[in-house]
Amino acid sequence: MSAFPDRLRLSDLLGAEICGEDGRHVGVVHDVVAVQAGPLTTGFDAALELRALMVGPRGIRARLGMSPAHARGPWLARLLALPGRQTDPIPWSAVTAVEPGRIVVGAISR
Amino acid sequence: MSDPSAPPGRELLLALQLLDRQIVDRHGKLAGKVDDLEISLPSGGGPPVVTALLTGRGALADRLGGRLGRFAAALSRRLVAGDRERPGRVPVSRIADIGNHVTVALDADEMPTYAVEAAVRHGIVEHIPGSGVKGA
Amino acid sequence: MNKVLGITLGILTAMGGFVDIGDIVANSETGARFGLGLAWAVVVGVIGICVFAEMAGRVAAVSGRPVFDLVRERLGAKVGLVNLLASFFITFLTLTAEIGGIALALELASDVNYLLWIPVAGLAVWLVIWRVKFESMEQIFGLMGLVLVVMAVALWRLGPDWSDLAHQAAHPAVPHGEGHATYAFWAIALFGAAMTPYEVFFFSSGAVEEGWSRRDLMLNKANVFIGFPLGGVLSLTLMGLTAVVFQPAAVSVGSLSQSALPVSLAVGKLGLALVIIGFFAATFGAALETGLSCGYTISQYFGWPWGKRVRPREAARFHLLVLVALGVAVGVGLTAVDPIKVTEYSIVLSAAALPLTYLPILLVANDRDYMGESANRWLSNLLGSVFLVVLVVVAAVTIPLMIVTKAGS
Amino acid sequence: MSRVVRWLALVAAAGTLAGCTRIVGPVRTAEDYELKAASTADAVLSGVRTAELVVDAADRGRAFASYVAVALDDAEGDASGAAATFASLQPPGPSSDQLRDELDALTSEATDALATLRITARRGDLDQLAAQAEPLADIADRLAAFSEQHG
Repeated sequence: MSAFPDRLRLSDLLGAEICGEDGRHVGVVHDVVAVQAGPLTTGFDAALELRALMVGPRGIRARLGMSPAHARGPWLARLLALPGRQTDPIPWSAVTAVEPGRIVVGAISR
Repeated sequence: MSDPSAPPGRELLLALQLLDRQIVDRHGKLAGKVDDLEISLPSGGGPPVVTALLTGRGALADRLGGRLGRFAAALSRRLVAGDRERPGRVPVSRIADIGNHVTVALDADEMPTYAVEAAVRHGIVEHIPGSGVKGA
Repeated sequence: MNKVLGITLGILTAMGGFVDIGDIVANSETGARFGLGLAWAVVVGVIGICVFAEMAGRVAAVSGRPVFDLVRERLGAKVGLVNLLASFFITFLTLTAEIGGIALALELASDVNYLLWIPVAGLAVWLVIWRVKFESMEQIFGLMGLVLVVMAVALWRLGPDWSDLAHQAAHPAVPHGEGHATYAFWAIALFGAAMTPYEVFFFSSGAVEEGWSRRDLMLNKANVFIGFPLGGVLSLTLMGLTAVVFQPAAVSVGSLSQSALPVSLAVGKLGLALVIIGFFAATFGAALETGLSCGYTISQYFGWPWGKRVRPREAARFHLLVLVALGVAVGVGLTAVDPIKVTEYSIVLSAAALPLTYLPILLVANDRDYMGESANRWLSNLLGSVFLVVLVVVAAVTIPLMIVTKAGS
Repeated sequence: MSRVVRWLALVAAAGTLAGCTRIVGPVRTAEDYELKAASTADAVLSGVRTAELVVDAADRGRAFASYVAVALDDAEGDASGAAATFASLQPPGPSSDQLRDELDALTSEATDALATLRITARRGDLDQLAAQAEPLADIADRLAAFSEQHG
């Protein structure tokens, strides 16, 4: 995990473009899955580990920074909530580099 | 949020279930919003982890970006005393529970966003008679 | 005991929220101009606000989170902020109109120019928000507004041709000499007056203020399905009064004094006094709601402590917001801008901005994580979707219609 | 992103601005002018009819003095406001001048009568209103006829 800034913000990941090592556009980060690796109150910081990236099309939704496409409700409301088609999450282990606005992912076993 | 005291390994969607959520202090008092999350690489290797909630002090402004963001950033710089470089940080270890809102094991006045609230309270509101009394 | 008092939240929301200066102006003007030809717009508005407020109240009761807290979460910070700015501007415009309404009502009772009453009204509203408890605020103005029932007595005493009125309402038609665009504009004005966003900001924040929980869901329904229809009936009564008295005489309504005239003619001095008190209570109640909503919207977006259940010093920025909003509203009022005109713009712009806050509530009300088994069932979703379409269409046509008809003139 | 936000803000601002400034188109043709005259007559008629109703209420002891004074003041305000707006319009051609004079005479007759009523009401002499309001009926009929003829 060489090319990873020592500190960044969730907003740097959200909406960032995901592309393969060959530069192929895969999609845009809609959300980040984390797992509570230990009870929150034990005091050590390793509680919330990043596990995967929720990927979706570039779409209006990502550009507007709207929360991900988990719109639930009548089909009309979901339509107007501009949800993007959700592809399978990409495991964090596949990420090889994180640059400003871009995330490079290695071979994904698809 | 079916079961807040779920065993470790509980999955969380950071943008949907943590970002922009209301922060509540240990006494139930409202204490700002999760404006962003700080993610760092643990020194011992392994996947990156969320190390802190970012709240107040222009954290939201940075995230908005564009003209709206710059406007908000300028506004918050004028309002907030103290160092502006570091946004307000609440280490993850201080989080007590993540549910409809995020409960932190802190008092509201220990929170970074408290500076402006205190400024308005001492500067203006407390000078108005009856500010310490709940409605009759 | 709190449950019975809870009922008054609905009554105040209806009284203050529903029968406010926007409804008094819109229903008086349309009654004189179109008879009961636009009654349907009020009915649609009432059903709409019932659907919207019931969902918002349920979401607030179950999740403890009022509207603007959720708008940011569901639409994201950016779209949420644009939504906040638009909703705050419209709520502030409505506050200015309500304070003008209070001043006009006091002018009717005193023959002292309304401009002199505007600062007095602003100060009185602030004092009540600052000192009076949430529940007692509801009861005082909620029940005081009930005197508007005198309008129904007036309509009955005028002995109109009820079948003709029913016919007008049942067969809406654009009277000759009126353009279709103007007819549509006033339909939106009535709809906007019936379904103003601040009512829902207030209602959902009120539910949190009163500490509602799942146990209060029935109370939520009672509040909504008693309060808002009550306001709707009173609005239609006012429309009937001006239709019966003014339309035949080709009188167009442009001032609050005209709105009170039919009651004076039909019931006399006592009736006149009661309707003026009713106008005062309704506009004062609405000024409280819009004043508080100015604080609620921004505080809930940024997560600041808000509301009246904490001591004022523990919600400093919230109370500062309310104070500044009231101060600027008084300032705008003192520029002698016609409060009736401000009202017309506020109700029409409200109609245009409704989808902004309606959509997130509809989404959250369906979110099982949040609502558990209190999530929307098929009926709420059916009505919810119908009104989503109505709101989007209204939002699309409002601004163009406003330009074409020069705001309905 | 800021493009979308800028667009949203632009639309909101334009709408509000357009809505707030009552775009009063210039009156060009005689026909427009005549229509404007008719609608002015309607507005003044509305003020006169309102005053008649208020005086009726006062005369039958159904309204108290402060309300009667304000209501008559409002009615006068509506009528004189409409008349003043029309008077400020430039008649497109000499053919419209005769129309303008006719309406001008009618509206000033109406606003004078309404002013008298408002002054009396402000003095609290409600019992004199009925007598002073007698000419209103005839003025109203002539205004209605004018509006019908030119509307």
